[in-house]
Amino acid sequence: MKNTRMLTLTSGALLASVAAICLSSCGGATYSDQVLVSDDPTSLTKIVFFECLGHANEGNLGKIVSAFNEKYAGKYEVELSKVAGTYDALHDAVNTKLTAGEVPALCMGYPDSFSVYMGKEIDDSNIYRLDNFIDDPTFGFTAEEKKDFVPEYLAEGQNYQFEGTWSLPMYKSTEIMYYNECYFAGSNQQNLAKFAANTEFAALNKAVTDKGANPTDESLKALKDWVKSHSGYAYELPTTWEDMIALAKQMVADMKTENLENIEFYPVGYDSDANLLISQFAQRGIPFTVNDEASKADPTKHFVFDNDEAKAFVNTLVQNVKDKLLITKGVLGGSKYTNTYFTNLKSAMSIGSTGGSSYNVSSNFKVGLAPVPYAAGKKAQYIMQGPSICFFNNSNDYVHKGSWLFYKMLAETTNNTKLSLENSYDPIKNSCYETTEYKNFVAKHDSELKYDIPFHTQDLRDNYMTSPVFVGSSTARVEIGNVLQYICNSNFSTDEAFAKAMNSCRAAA
Amino acid sequence: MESKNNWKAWLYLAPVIVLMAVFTLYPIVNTVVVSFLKDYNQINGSSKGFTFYNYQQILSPGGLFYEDVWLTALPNTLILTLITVPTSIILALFIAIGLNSIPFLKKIFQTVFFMPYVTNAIAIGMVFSVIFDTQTGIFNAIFGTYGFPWIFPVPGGATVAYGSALFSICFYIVWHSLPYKILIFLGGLQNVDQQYYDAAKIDAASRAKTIMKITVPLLSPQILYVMITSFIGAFKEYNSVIGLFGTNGGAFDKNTGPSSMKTMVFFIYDQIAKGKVQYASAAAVILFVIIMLFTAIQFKVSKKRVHY
Amino acid sequence: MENNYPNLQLVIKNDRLSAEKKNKLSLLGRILSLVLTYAFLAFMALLMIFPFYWMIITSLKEGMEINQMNPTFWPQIIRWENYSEAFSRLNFGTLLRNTLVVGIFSTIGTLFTTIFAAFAFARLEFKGRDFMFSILLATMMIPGEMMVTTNYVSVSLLGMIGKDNLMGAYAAMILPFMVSVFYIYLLRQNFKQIPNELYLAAKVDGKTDWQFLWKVMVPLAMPTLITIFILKLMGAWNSYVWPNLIATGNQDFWLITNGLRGTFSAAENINDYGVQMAATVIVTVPLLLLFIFFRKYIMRGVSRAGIKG
Amino acid sequence: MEIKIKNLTKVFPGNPKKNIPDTTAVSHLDLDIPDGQLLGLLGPSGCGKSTTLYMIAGLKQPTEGEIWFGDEDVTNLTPEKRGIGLVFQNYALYPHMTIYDNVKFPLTNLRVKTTKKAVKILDNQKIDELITNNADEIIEIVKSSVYKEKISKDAAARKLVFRFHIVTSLAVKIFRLGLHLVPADELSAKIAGIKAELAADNQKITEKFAKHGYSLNEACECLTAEGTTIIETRRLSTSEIDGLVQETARLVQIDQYLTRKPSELSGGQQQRVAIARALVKKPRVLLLDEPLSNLDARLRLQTREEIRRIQRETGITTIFVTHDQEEAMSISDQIVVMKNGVEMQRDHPQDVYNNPQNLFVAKFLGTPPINTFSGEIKNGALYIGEEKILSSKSFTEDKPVFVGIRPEGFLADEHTKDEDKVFSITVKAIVTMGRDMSLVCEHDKFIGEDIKIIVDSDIDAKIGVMRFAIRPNKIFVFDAKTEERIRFEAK
Repeated sequence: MKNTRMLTLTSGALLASVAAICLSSCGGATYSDQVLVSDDPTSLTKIVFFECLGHANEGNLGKIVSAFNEKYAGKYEVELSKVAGTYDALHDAVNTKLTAGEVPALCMGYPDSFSVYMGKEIDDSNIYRLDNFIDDPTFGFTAEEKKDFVPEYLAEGQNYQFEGTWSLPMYKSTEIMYYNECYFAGSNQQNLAKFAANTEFAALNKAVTDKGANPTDESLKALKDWVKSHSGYAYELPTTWEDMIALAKQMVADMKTENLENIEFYPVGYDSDANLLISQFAQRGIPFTVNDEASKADPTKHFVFDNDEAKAFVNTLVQNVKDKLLITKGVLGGSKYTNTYFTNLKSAMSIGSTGGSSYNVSSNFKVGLAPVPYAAGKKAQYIMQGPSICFFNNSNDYVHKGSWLFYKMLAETTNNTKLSLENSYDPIKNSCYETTEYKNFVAKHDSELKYDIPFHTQDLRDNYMTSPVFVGSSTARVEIGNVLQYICNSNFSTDEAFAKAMNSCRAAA
Repeated sequence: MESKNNWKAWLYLAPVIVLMAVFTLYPIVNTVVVSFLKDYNQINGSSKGFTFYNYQQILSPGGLFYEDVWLTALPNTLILTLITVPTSIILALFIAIGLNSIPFLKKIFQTVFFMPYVTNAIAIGMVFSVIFDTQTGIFNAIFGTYGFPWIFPVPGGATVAYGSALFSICFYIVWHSLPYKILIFLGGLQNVDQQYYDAAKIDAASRAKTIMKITVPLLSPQILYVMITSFIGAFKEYNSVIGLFGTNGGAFDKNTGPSSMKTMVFFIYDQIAKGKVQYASAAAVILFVIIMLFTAIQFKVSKKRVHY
Repeated sequence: MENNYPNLQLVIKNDRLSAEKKNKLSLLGRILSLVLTYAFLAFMALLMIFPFYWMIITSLKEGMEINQMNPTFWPQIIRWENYSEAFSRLNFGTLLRNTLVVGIFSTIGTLFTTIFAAFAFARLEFKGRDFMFSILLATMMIPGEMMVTTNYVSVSLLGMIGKDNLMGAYAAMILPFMVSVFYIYLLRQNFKQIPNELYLAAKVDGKTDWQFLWKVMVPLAMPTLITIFILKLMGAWNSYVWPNLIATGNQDFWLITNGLRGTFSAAENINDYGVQMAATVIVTVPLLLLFIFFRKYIMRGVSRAGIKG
Repeated sequence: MEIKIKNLTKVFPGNPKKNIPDTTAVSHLDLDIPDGQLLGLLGPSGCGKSTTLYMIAGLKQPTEGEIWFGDEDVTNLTPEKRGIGLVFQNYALYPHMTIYDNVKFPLTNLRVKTTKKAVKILDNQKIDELITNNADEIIEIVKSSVYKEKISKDAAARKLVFRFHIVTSLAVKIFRLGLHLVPADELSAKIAGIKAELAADNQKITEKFAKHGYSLNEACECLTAEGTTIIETRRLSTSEIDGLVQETARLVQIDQYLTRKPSELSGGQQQRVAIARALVKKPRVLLLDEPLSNLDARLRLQTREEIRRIQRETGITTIFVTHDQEEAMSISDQIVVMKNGVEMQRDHPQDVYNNPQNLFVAKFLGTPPINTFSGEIKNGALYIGEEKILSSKSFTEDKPVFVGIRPEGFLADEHTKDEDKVFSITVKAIVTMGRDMSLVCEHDKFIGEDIKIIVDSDIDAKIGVMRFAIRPNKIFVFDAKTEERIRFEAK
């Protein structure tokens, strides 16, 4: 872990001489709006694709690659370059390669990284603007195909410091709330089991179950009241952030009444401070970062989160943390995940990436899924995550074409569906959600957590959001994510914390 | 003869010189140069010319990194150095002397004490963060300080006092740096002539006195050597911080000291990661100067104390 | 005055006590100090060994158990599968091959450069010798990681980087680590201790420096050289950053440590810790054995080198 | 202090695993060294003499036997409790300490048992004495001790100590008086002033003691009301330590090197320092382990005398281990010749030479070594080969013998009657060495390389067979089996 970190940092500096090397090695192709060549290469062209999939999830990508290599045998051959570790590690690896003038063809990753490859001068960009490829009459996407893409996913690729589409989605995920069903009404398995013998309960329960899938309120309410009065838990599942906090208060209070207050318990755990703040800011219309004319002139103007609304909201969060209603990865010291608390029965709700479902499974209880509570009275917005793919500025035109063809195959409906589901992510095209693979997969929900994920995420898709991307956007994410721990752990005043964050951002701009 | 020797000598040195020139000196020069470039652009290596701006930002109050360096990195580095180096040296001395004086189990102890040296640092760091974990750490279990935060804060509750974090990391650093020192000292001890001890015996010197007045002074060359190398090492401390507090260097109560355990090298890496190589280089040069100064001072001070 | 001191009567501390009392006391003292020494050593040894104990039991634990919040001091279910899985997942053959190639060659290379340099610095007279040496020492004070960056560019320019360029990769992993200032320093000290008479004698016998170096110096410095060999080999076995940089995107170049980190990266499931630790144990054991077997040499080498300021 | 050694035996256990047998270093050794004597333990290396020494020192435990210092059995005492001084073969001076510290080191571990004294008054008296008698000299010295254009306190103090054999602290006091600052004409006045102050000071001190109910006698010892002195056991005061160090340093004549490090001294000087360190604590016994072996020939002679002198002056019972007969001969009162841990002969140096008790001793002593022939006793006469060397009525039984003849035991000058020339030897070579000349000869009964004969250079020696008379007191006969001396009166 420390070593990857070391690598991260060092190889960052490799970029120092990237340009020099590139110029010498890539024949000075700097113009980033390329067009696809019509013909195919006579000799085999290698297409190096940098990826960092865990060993468990490589299966389908491998299949796609071999299928591709078969189809274009003798012309193109995709070669997977696996980089062990996180997306950070991947980012560094790519930097390293660029420095050495060894330009890959494709690479998966996050826009934040891509914007770094892009740089501040459009003519020095190491990656391509893809519009010409997308619109290419022969090889590009047809109008339907374009429409078929989930618009938010395509939109993400246009959210960079420069105009145009610079990256295409690979597969996507978002955040979701995992909750411990024991605490919540409706599916209160373990409590039910406990009361099963009780006739009074059996009657009420029957009343509910007879009503079928969605019982009417009064019968359910009766059941709940009964359960509550018998010191079981039967809380309402919160839909808004405010509800969630209120519920948390309730839970803590109940613990007290049952003299359990000395048990370590934090109702809500949020695994990413950055996502928490960025999404809540967005929902509440609190400015965070921008890509506009002003910021073009002065990069420090990208960062606009140093404002009173932001501080006010952060203050409420700090209060929640102090009241032990909420813990985040940040306030845990930054290197411990809240889902450990969740799986150890020390939290009732845990908000994290849909990709990380496996961390939230526990043998102790059944896990339920629900959308991340949103700001009351505002439009729900969910952070969009998951890797995209960018194309590198390569001297060989055939490489570009090969890369493009490969992406098309990867984005092809069934391929993409399989690929995404294997990683419990969402596929990138609407048509994917109609495929039998997808339907079968979703049909298996309730049998295992990873099958539930897509079942729950499919209706969140319309409310996805992303934050602007530019050189320094990653720092912005990190710093806003630090604010909570600055205040809660280091006793900074809110102003100090924000100042500190802003300062770092400015330095990184 | 003289002159003949002359070119021969360079011949002998040739491999070292060549390799060093390519893989050590050139990078150093490069670092120094970059540290003086304004707005050094990592993408195309361009810059807005020669400047002291980078140094200003780090050194001058009100500079971008004044807080990071003067209020965090430098204090941390110095404190860590000043605590871990003496502690580890003294401990190592005692252990070495102990090992040298015991009649049996020598080999086993030697092996045990050398183990950390041959162990993959990757695993050890992780193991230690588990050991010191606030909620689940064995350290808390043993010392019965449940809920007292050593390296991670108690959620919503007590914050990590700088002191306790410092203790944890010093513990780790000392633990990790002991074996090598013990090795050197044992080596030195085995060179000490038994007659000195006989003489001391006859002169009715007590055990303690013999150690203080004879053993330790006779070890002074080793001690000086270890001191200098471990000072340098401590100034470059970084991995231990990552290993224990994670990639953000921890977050402690700022009223009890710096709010994180970020060291100078940590800062350097941080800047490189953000692509600000010029700042990183400047910091590296500054660190180099500091280390130089310290080493020089030690040599001066030790002139009297050390006998060769 | 001067005749004042001769007739002072000097006595040892507790001279009032009878002989056997004195002996009892001193015996008691000796026993006590011995007991204390052992206690102290044992305590320190415990601290030393604990992380290893932890590593080993973790390597036998089950994912769920590791994930528990209150750690168990002994695995509830001992899970040997961790080891078999670690073996199956690590591409052990390749990793071992690479590590050995890189380790052995870089070590041998280091030995040669070290011997030559140490000889030049210890025996030969030439202008700017001390200057050169102090420069060498000074380089030890620079955060080495600043160099890694530039060095990567260098090796790539030297054409050592490439997807299938295994030899290049080896070269790139070996060359930058073929010089070790510390070992030069160590060996120089050792050489310096070899009496100059030998050198002069050799000169009289008409031996060249070269012959003297190989016929006299090297054999005499053998323990130190063996030490250097072993320590360097250990270093190679544990080195991570640079090889990882070189092996980026090509697992065939991985060394043991890269394999370790790569195969069980933090990105993957926490439940891997067991397997991860198992792998770590697998990697650690050989070094431990190496040390236990060669402890004698390492000790002797270092003591012979007799570091003097 | 008299040393008695009874039946001392040391066996180093072997290792049956590696089948190394037990080795007996010393077996059943009895020694009796009168007080103030210097005993030389002489023997070839590995004869157990050093082991004996180390056992006396307490660094090695005897397997059996007893060691007595006077009437105290020290056999089981640890070294430090035996009150001995040991000088190691290579001195074992602490390289990191100055000579002063080296010599001082033993004292810092000791206590002094003495009468309670008003030391300050003694000091004052000394100062008084000095400034009255040696004022000019003092000023002389102080002024002369200039360091970097400045009069240096330390240098001055050192010189004063060196000159007047006083304690450093006292020297500093004297320097502080600043006599060198006052112009010549006011000097006497100044001195008078100082004397007055001193007197006053003494007065004060006396009163202070009086307050505690002590009176002072002329030796400035405290007397209680009953008029008895008070004995106290305490650490040595710095000035006492200084005094002892200075004194010992003077004794071995290293007092001008006190501030140096051992590495800055010659072998001989280091040697003296080692002795000083052994002596400074006034040991009951002084043990020297091959103290001269690391010195060159000249120094060896010199130091040898030194050691003798020092031993005489201090009168400390001393044991001196060496393998060099000359050394042993020249300084010991008594010599014990040892072989494989067994005492061969104990005697006064000259007797050991003139009157060896067995072949080994005869062979071991004397350079060039004694010439040994295999002969036999036949009907009351001693034969070497066919030649009848001498006859004696003590030769009763016939048996094979070894005959030892000292090189100087051969006579061939004109005063020797031909009939006395009983022994014919073939001269191979003649080497003149000034007054003497040495003949290298051979004889078929001779045991060993070749015979060496020392004769006056004025006799006419020639290559070839020569006949010699034998000096009766230079010829020794030993039993061939026991190698024991067979005594006889020549008739």
